[in-house]
Amino acid sequence: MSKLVSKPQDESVVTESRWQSLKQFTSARIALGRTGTSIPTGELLDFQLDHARAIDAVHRALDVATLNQQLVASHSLSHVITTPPLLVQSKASDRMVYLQRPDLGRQLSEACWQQLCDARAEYHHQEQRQEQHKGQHQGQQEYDLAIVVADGLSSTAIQKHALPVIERLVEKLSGDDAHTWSLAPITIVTQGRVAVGDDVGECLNAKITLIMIGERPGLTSPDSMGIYLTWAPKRGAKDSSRNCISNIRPEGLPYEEAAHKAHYLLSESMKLQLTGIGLKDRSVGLEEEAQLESDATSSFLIG
Amino acid sequence: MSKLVSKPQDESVVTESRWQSLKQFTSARIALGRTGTSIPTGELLDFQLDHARAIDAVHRALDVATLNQQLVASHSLSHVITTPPLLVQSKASDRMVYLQRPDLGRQLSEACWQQLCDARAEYHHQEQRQEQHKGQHQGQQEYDLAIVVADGLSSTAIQKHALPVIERLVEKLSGDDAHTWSLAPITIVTQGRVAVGDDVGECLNAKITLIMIGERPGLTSPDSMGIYLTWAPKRGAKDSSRNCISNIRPEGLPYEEAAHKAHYLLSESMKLQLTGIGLKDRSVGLEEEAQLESDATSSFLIG
Amino acid sequence: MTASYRWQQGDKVYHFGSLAELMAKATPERSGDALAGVIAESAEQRVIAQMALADVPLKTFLTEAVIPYESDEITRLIIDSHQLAAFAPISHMTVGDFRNWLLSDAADSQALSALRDGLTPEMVAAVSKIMRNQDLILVAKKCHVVSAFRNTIGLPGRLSTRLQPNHPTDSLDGIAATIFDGLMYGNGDAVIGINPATDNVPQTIKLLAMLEEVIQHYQIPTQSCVLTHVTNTIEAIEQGAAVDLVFQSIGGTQGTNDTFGVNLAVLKEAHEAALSLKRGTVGNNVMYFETGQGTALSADAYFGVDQQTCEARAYAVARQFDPLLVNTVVGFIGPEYLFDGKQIIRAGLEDHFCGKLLGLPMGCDICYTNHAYADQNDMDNLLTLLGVAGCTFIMGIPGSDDIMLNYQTTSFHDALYARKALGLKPAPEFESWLAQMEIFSDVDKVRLNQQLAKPFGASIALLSDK
Amino acid sequence: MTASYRWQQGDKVYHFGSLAELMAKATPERSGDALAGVIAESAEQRVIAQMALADVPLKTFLTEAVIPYESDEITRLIIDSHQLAAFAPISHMTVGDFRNWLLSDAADSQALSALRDGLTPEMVAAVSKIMRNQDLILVAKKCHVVSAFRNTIGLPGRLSTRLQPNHPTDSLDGIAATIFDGLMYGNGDAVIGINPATDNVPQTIKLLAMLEEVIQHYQIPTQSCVLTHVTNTIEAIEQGAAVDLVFQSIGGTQGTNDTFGVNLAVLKEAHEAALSLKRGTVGNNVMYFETGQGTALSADAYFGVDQQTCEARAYAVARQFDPLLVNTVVGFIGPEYLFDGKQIIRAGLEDHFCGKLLGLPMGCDICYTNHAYADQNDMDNLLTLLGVAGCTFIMGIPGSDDIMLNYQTTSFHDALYARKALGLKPAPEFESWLAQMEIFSDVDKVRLNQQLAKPFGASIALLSDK
Ligand code: B12
Ligand code: B12
Repeated sequence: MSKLVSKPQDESVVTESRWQSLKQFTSARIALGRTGTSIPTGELLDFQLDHARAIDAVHRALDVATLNQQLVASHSLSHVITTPPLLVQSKASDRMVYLQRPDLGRQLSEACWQQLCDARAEYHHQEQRQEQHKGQHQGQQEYDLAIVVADGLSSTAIQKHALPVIERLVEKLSGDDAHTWSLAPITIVTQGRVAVGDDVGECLNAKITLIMIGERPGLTSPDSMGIYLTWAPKRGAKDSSRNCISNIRPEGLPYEEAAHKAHYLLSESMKLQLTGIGLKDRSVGLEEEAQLESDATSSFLIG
Repeated sequence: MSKLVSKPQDESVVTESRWQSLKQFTSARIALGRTGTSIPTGELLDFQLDHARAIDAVHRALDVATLNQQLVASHSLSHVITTPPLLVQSKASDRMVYLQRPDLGRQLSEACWQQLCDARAEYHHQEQRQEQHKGQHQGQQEYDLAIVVADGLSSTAIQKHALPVIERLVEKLSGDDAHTWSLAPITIVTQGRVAVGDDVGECLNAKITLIMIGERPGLTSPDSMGIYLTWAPKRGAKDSSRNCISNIRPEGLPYEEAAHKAHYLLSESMKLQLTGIGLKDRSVGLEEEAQLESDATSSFLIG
Repeated sequence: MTASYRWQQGDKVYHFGSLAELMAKATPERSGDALAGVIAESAEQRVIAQMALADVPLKTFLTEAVIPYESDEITRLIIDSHQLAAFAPISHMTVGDFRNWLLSDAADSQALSALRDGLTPEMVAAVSKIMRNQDLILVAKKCHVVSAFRNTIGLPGRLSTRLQPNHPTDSLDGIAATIFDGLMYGNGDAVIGINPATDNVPQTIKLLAMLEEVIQHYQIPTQSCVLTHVTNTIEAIEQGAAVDLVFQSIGGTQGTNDTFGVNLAVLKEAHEAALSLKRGTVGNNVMYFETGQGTALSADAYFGVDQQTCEARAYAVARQFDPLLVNTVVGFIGPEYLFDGKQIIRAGLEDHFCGKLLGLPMGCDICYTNHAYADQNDMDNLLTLLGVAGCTFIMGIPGSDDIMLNYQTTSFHDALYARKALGLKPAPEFESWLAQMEIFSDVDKVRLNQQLAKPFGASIALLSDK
Repeated sequence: MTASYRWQQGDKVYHFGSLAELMAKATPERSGDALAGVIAESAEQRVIAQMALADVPLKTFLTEAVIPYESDEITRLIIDSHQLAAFAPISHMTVGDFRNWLLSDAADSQALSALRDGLTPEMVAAVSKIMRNQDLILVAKKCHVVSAFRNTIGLPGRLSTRLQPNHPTDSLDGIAATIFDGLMYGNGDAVIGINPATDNVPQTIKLLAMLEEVIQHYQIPTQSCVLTHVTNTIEAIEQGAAVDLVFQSIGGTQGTNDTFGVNLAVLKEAHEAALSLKRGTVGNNVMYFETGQGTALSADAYFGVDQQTCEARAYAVARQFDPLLVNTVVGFIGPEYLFDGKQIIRAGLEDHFCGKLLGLPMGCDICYTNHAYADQNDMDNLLTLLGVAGCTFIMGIPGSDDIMLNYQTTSFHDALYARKALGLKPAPEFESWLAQMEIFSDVDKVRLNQQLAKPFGASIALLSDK
């Protein structure tokens, strides 16, 4: 005898919230109802399931091969960044170490540091030849921007959102009238923290590092991506010298919006020759513009 | 500048207990005093230190070699038990496994089970020859008693107290007028639980197992030993079929007393052909006899 | 005839082979269930099991026993003593509904009392598995269970203590010294209860006589107990000893009780023997039971049932004999069953909740051993949480250290902490006595007298003179 | 000129190189200190360090700085603002004596208030290291710290909540919906405080305007805050925005604050700017600070000082600006700093104790992340413990889930649990408002109205009509 257990029979003791309609405005767990003043059983268990799954998300490994392949195959990228992505690791050897030793996640492993420096020297060499060929010459060979992709605390975020945002950003940069952006090859870091971008930028000799990283998974958003920008990246840089764009995912900050902001901050950074506290985000977002107009609805609360 | 920190200066806020004199009667942490209603700092930290040390005691390994040597060298034992101790292990491979898998600590490892059975067969063989020599013959060859020594949760207890108690007990048994005790060789088990004595008794074909085992270490008594007796030992025997003598150590039940009780229970067990619930300890202890007389002092409480 | 259970989550279907399996998989993580091999394989599977369990109708527990009726006298007791009339108000509910109802305003103290005989241990265990710690606290707090012998235990706003004056050789002086210490800290209203190191009848009788003398001499409104095997206590009663309370450790399966050397018949015999002495003054609850998660597994008599459900079943045994006190000795056995502070805390709250809901005067031995991953801070946490939940009583031991049983439990001081932090008081009769004996200068503010209480001063002076 | 410390235990002598080292080694176990490499090597060494620390005279903390006076403006602040007169009553004590005194009846609420300015964060951190959880609770409970803006925060028997209506795109509708939800559960008296996803000035101003409108419209006796960087808030004030409270995250070393992009001068500027607005009605505490163990290490600016001592030093910064609210976001950063529920609970109790003793209106974001080894039960435990300890305020979030900051904190429901289980009430002005708006039918019994509160019914009806 096997029975498919059915939905609860008696919910009469549960006081439903009368403001269910508000759920249209947010994915926050509002209007849960109550029993006495406690959360009803169903809502409680839903929460627990999400928690169990969010824990899993933390431990899921980034599928580097697939991401690499997608980046290489991306039509919109391939004609701007010709060199294939560089694949490196931090000093954190596995996930448990990563969680307990953020210091290790902030630095490239010795081998990878070397790998990037060698790669840089190699490109430098190639470029010099090209430039000599073209008759140009620059003393200090620098990239404007190194785009770094790191798993961070949610590989899912990176797996889903890194490519589309990079594509949109690179499109904007290559169409930029104000500045001609020279882009380093994309670097993919596993077991990386935000600051690992400094190592990458330093090795590749970039003016700015832009790192896309998996934010810690939330219950409702196990796949949120963050972008951090650092002018003059160098091992040991402070967080106050960075800017941040966070909550990137379709239900949060949309791809286009994120790329728009990143482009804005990059341009400002180029102008001011800094990032961080000194660089305020005064961009007006695409969605925000729209929202300013719809302000009326937003104040449903005040009738 | 290095300073040897000195004793607290101001204890005026601490209310000392006026019944310090009662400390002579017990090692319990009485008359601690109080600050408000809380335990004073000094007493609190003493407790914490004891706790840190008791944790260590749990993890200290039994020095089998030394114990073995002592048993072999013991003059009072050597002329009663001629065969040297058997050294075996339970199925728990190390201390962490031991702590988390009591089921494994209750059984001999496969290899050791075999080892004991082989040993038994070997002795049996030897004895038969001796008996034939003497012209005797017994169908079912059995020992009366298998003495087992196991580290349990405190190897310190075993290291200190097993030998002196065995010596005293064996002396009593060999001087027993009522019964001539045939003793199996002593078995030393590491990572053992109480029930591992059943395996030993079964392998060695003994009527009774007497296991000496380290009780879990207390703060004040990290070295307390217990004795458990089981009639007709066999893997799977129930605890209700055992008797127990506990708290054996100089500050608890003294060696002589423990041996006295063990002898009493063994003799009764032989008579009744059982141990456990059916066998009540009606022995009057040596110390208890003394205590009955001094009852006057004990009632200091009632003036 | 056991049913199996399915749960569909998204496009996945999960199966559970039996009610016992479903309950085990729904249990919050603990080492004993891992040891028994009945635990959920992942956090996700655990929640799925909880979801499936939440949808099981409570009625199911009346037809599907986790241990067969035929082979277990505790199952028989549970089923045979179940009161359909009391069950009626919730008979249409699922486990999940039952949680909702328990937390609702409808479930006030009266409604909860009325429900007791309609609940089986398994229903209560099941609902506890889908409750958060705060739920366990909130509902337990609403359950008022009062019992009485020489004082009244379990009134709201009260927290009693068992004074536990153990000594490794049962030295009468040592025990008396500890009793004295405990009384001076206002402990001992639940019972003055000794675990004898030497477990025999003459010893039991000697200790009982001494306790009787002390209680009589100072007219302490409390009861005594020697925690020896029930059969010893029966013998002691037969020999005319002054037995207030009969003690026994009990488990939730017949097999566990077998290894403890007891069964329902023996307990009944003991209960009747103690009742016949008529020694209670304000009430006649004469039994003191101890339980604790892990005993069934330790006795290898758990039949695939998780340790918390086994524990709740032990309460059915206790309930049968109108106890004065039931004590879950929650961290006593060790990390084999409850690994660390977190598991001990959870188990303590579960046991207290289940016991209270079933109508027991539930106390807790808030404790840990030196081989467990726990410390005094964990105990402070559990003590405070149980205090908020309205726990009936806790242990009181000098400086938390039981020098005979080798473990740490709450100290005399801890009990005063709980009373102070939470505004709790001892049993009313004992409260008056503490004031009258000048042990406290202010019971409400939990202030002890700076001076040695007069009636006791003499004994100590006498002693110092010697 | 740092001293070294020795301790003789039995025939062993232990050495500690400096006061900072001694304090670090005396700290209860936590992952951040292990990461920093300053933790004790064994449980035994930890206790030895505690013993040595207990014997350090409190005066030592006035002459030996854990971070040099010359190189750290917070050290300078601590030393320069220390009041010898207030310190006098305990100036002869050691750390161990200080613990005794704190727990004694002499240390009543008044005595503790009088002491505040005589205490340095390091003294308070030191004594907390030798206190058990129950000690931290008992003493914190005696510390009464009251602050006020549009209502009165921190009165005994009260527990306030920050309504935290975060949204991943700062959608005004989404935020408003959450505010509504929270108000219907009686949350929001400490502050309605939004963490903006987009951290810029126009955004800040927009959000502030919306909060102002809601508070005005319903005449809610509470204050608003947008938790953006302090420099943004200064700009917003300059642009005429309706700023009630200025928010800033702060740390306990100058280096930490450097990475946060703040210093004492900027905070002073912000404080004065906010004061100049004179928007408070019943009081003028205009600052809201957040702190949390681990930030100094995370910023690599801890100088060998353990994370709990760094945290206490942050309170010296907070204290300088008479805040309305200080919030230790205790499990927020993750397991790198506080590994599991046990460490989070301990840290929460420590922070609350230290903050209160130093005279701060201390609240706690009782929280954990999905990469930590903690769950809702741990939070229930900490919530209950802090409730007993008299915590000033907690967070309130729909269903515990912050969909923008990606962590779990206490829910609107949790706050009601705490009020119910512990008999606590919101700020008095807010309490009246809840009754008047018919959100509660019975504030004392924590009963919500079955009906939708009338004044709000209209908004919802309007919405449904669309
Ligand atoms: C832990 C413990 C228990 C646990 C055992 C479960 C477990 N898995 O460990 C529980 C709570 C179930 C228990 C129950 C009882 N115990 Co007990 N227990 C202890 C304790 C505190 C520590 C034992 C120890 O360290 N063992 C060493 C380790 C390595 O052994 P182990 O293999 O892991 O565990 C086995 C033994 O502990 C054994 N055991 C435990 N208690 C008892 C009691 C008796 C009479 C027997 C024969 C065996 C036994 O059962 C375990 C499983 O096989 C001792 C006190 C002490 N200082 O030793 C009292 C102690 C041994 N128990 C005692 C008693 C009286 C009992 C009960 C009979 C109480 C009662 N009235 O019901 C019951 C029944 C026990 C039974 N199984 O038959 C007395 C024995 C007195 C005596 N001289 O006979 C002691 C000395 C404490 C006391 N003075 O009250 N106990
Ligand atoms: C954890 C966290 C923190 C922690 C960081 C410590 C740590 N070791 O992780 C603490 C509590 C210290 C913190 C502080 C602040 N934070 Co913060 N933080 C977060 C959070 C919740 C998660 C970040 C994450 O998952 N990172 C991914 C992991 C893999 O990175 P990591 O290398 O382990 O950790 C680094 C980053 O977290 C970074 N970081 C964290 N916060 C911030 C903020 C800024 C502006 C920058 C540049 C970097 C930064 O510092 C860490 C150490 O290098 C995000 C919200 C989100 N959804 O992402 C907000 C968030 C990034 N923080 C934010 C803010 C505003 C701040 C503060 C400026 C607040 C204040 N007013 O003081 C401060 C200052 C930060 C600084 N270091 O300069 C905003 C940024 C908004 C924006 N678009 O600029 C966010 C998006 C939240 C919000 N909306 O309020 N934060």
